[in-house]
Amino acid sequence: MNDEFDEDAASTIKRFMFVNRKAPHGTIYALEALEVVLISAAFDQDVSLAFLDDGVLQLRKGQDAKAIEMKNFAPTYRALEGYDIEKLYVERESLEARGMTADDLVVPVEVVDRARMSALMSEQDVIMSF
Amino acid sequence: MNDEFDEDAASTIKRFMFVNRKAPHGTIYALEALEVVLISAAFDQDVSLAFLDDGVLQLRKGQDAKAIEMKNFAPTYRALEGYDIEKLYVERESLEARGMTADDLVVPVEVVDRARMSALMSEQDVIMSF
Amino acid sequence: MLHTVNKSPLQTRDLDSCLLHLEAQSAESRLLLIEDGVYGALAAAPSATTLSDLANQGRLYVLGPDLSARGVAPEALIAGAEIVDYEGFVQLIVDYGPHQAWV
Amino acid sequence: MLHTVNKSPLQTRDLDSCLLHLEAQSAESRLLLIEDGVYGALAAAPSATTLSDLANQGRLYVLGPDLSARGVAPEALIAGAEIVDYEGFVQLIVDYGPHQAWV
Amino acid sequence: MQFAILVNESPYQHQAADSAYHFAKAAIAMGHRVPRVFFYMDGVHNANRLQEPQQDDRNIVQRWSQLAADHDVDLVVCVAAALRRGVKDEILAPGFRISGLGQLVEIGIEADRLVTFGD
Amino acid sequence: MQFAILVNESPYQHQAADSAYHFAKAAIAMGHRVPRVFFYMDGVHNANRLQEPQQDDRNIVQRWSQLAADHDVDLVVCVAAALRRGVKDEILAPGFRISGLGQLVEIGIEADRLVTFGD
Repeated sequence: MNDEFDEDAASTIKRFMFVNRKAPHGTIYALEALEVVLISAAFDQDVSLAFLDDGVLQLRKGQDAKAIEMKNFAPTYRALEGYDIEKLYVERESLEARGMTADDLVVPVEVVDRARMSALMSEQDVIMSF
Repeated sequence: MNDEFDEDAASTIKRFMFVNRKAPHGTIYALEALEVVLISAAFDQDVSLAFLDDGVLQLRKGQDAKAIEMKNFAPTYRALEGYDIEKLYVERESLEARGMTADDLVVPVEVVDRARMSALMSEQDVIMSF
Repeated sequence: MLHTVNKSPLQTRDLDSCLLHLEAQSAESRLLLIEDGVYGALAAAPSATTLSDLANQGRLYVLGPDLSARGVAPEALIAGAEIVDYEGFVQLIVDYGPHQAWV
Repeated sequence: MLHTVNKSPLQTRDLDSCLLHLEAQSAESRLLLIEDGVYGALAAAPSATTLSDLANQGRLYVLGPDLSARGVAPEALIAGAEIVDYEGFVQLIVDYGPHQAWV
Repeated sequence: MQFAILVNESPYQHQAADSAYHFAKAAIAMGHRVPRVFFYMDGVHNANRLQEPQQDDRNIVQRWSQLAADHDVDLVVCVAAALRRGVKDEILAPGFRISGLGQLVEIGIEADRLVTFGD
Repeated sequence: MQFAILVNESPYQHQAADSAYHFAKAAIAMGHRVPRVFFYMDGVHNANRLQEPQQDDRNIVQRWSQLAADHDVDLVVCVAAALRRGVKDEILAPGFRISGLGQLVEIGIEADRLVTFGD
């Protein structure tokens, strides 16, 4: 890693993980996290998304935020593939605690157990927690 | 209670309870709750304060908020008596879960058990929850 | 009185605390789950057992628009939970108020 | 990596979740309690048992200014928890970063 | 009935302001009155007229202003909380006014119910 | 070392802005650099120059402006988050500028560490 803030820095490829741990709609965290993820696609980094704890609820099928006059952003997770963001990790234990399986989610994801999720976290260069 | 919004309403005496359930300093809830309590003294209502869950930490002795450049408002609880606000109820179970007793608090309070706290809540006309 | 809980019980302990206090109150007190609090009524949630008693007594309500927003179907809820809309929320406060928000 | 928890474990489940993940990581990961998270290090808190293991391994830190602000004396903490100031916080990120905030 | 409403969180970040609005609208639709909504703590940010949400999102401040205009709802912003946070007359949306905390206690006394929305 | 800092909550309501400030100050005092602080979500309210806290309280916005002036810290406010919440150039404090989310990702790449403060 660079100790100097030089121009070459922008060409470094880093492992970026966006960690999502909050339910959608009650707070804006899920929505604004997704906005950063979309922007990050333009920077050609090694981007992944982690969903654990209540964060797995962001991907739940059948969300109709219009019922409370809010933006329905869940379908946007399906657009990530088009931005070459394909690493979506969802924690198995978090799904189970909420009675959910991968079939309940709006996008195909990689379901990982907690130990694997912990390992993935520790392999990152940059973690943005929302 | 009045169904009409008439001028007599201001002369009604109501039982007001301010419910404090959050720790101090991490959020402003405790401080701004106390500001409402002080104002309420001018209205000659039947005012009480309830401290439960992390709210009991607001009354903890020895707080030095200057360590994080914040306002040290804990001493203000001692000023409440001068405003004739004397009903401070603190939940015993909440103190115990934090290893505290009435001796650890900045003001004399009435320590009540959870059942009594629940009963007090249900006797109020107006509850402000912070 | 009418209690509301607006946090997911899998994220915070507000629902736990509310329920402990509600149990000590008369049958006239009611609980309405709103915002992220509606996840508490999922039959699969750890809170289901405690909430079931309340639901069986007809004292548990869940805000429908918040369920829809979150993709929680009525079938996923514990038995006996009554779904209300915002007008139902208002009526609960009319019938059972004062309001205690477990924010 | 350096984990921070800023919520009281008596109010939210963030510390619980952090600890479950930290256990699965190498001994190079560290935990720093900040803001309302510092209450987690109270010897009397329900989190004390789990945190003690970490403290015994020299992997648990608590932000001193946040302790002082809240009136928590060092003697009230579980054994082995190391108190640091903001410069200590910075040094932990230098030594163990990246930073994962369990917000 | 008369409902007083207290909002303690900022718009968009938390759902509190949305829930409060939908509650107020429903109460009025049922024939009740909402004499006052009091904005306290970060709730004062609800009064900022400079807000420009995206086209496909709701406009929280405009919704409040419209409610005030249509149904004579008094939208009061706490002066102490607002000063601390930089919400002043020069950026205040129509229908809002800045006043003291006494307005909250007063409406708590006068209304039949006080309903709180926070985090 | 270079520390990038992300602030996701409003001043006064949450301690996040305070913690971020004290962290930045300590890092600089130790000889590190803080090239950029990025204000996102309700963190954008940190940039509002109209803030007037009470005399005996800290002035969060002035502290940031001073830090920027003294140590060349780039204080960037996310444009999308700011528009939604009514934080615009006309109320921006000295040292702050409004720009895109790309500035957050960019500094995440360029700095040695990214430190997050939220709720």
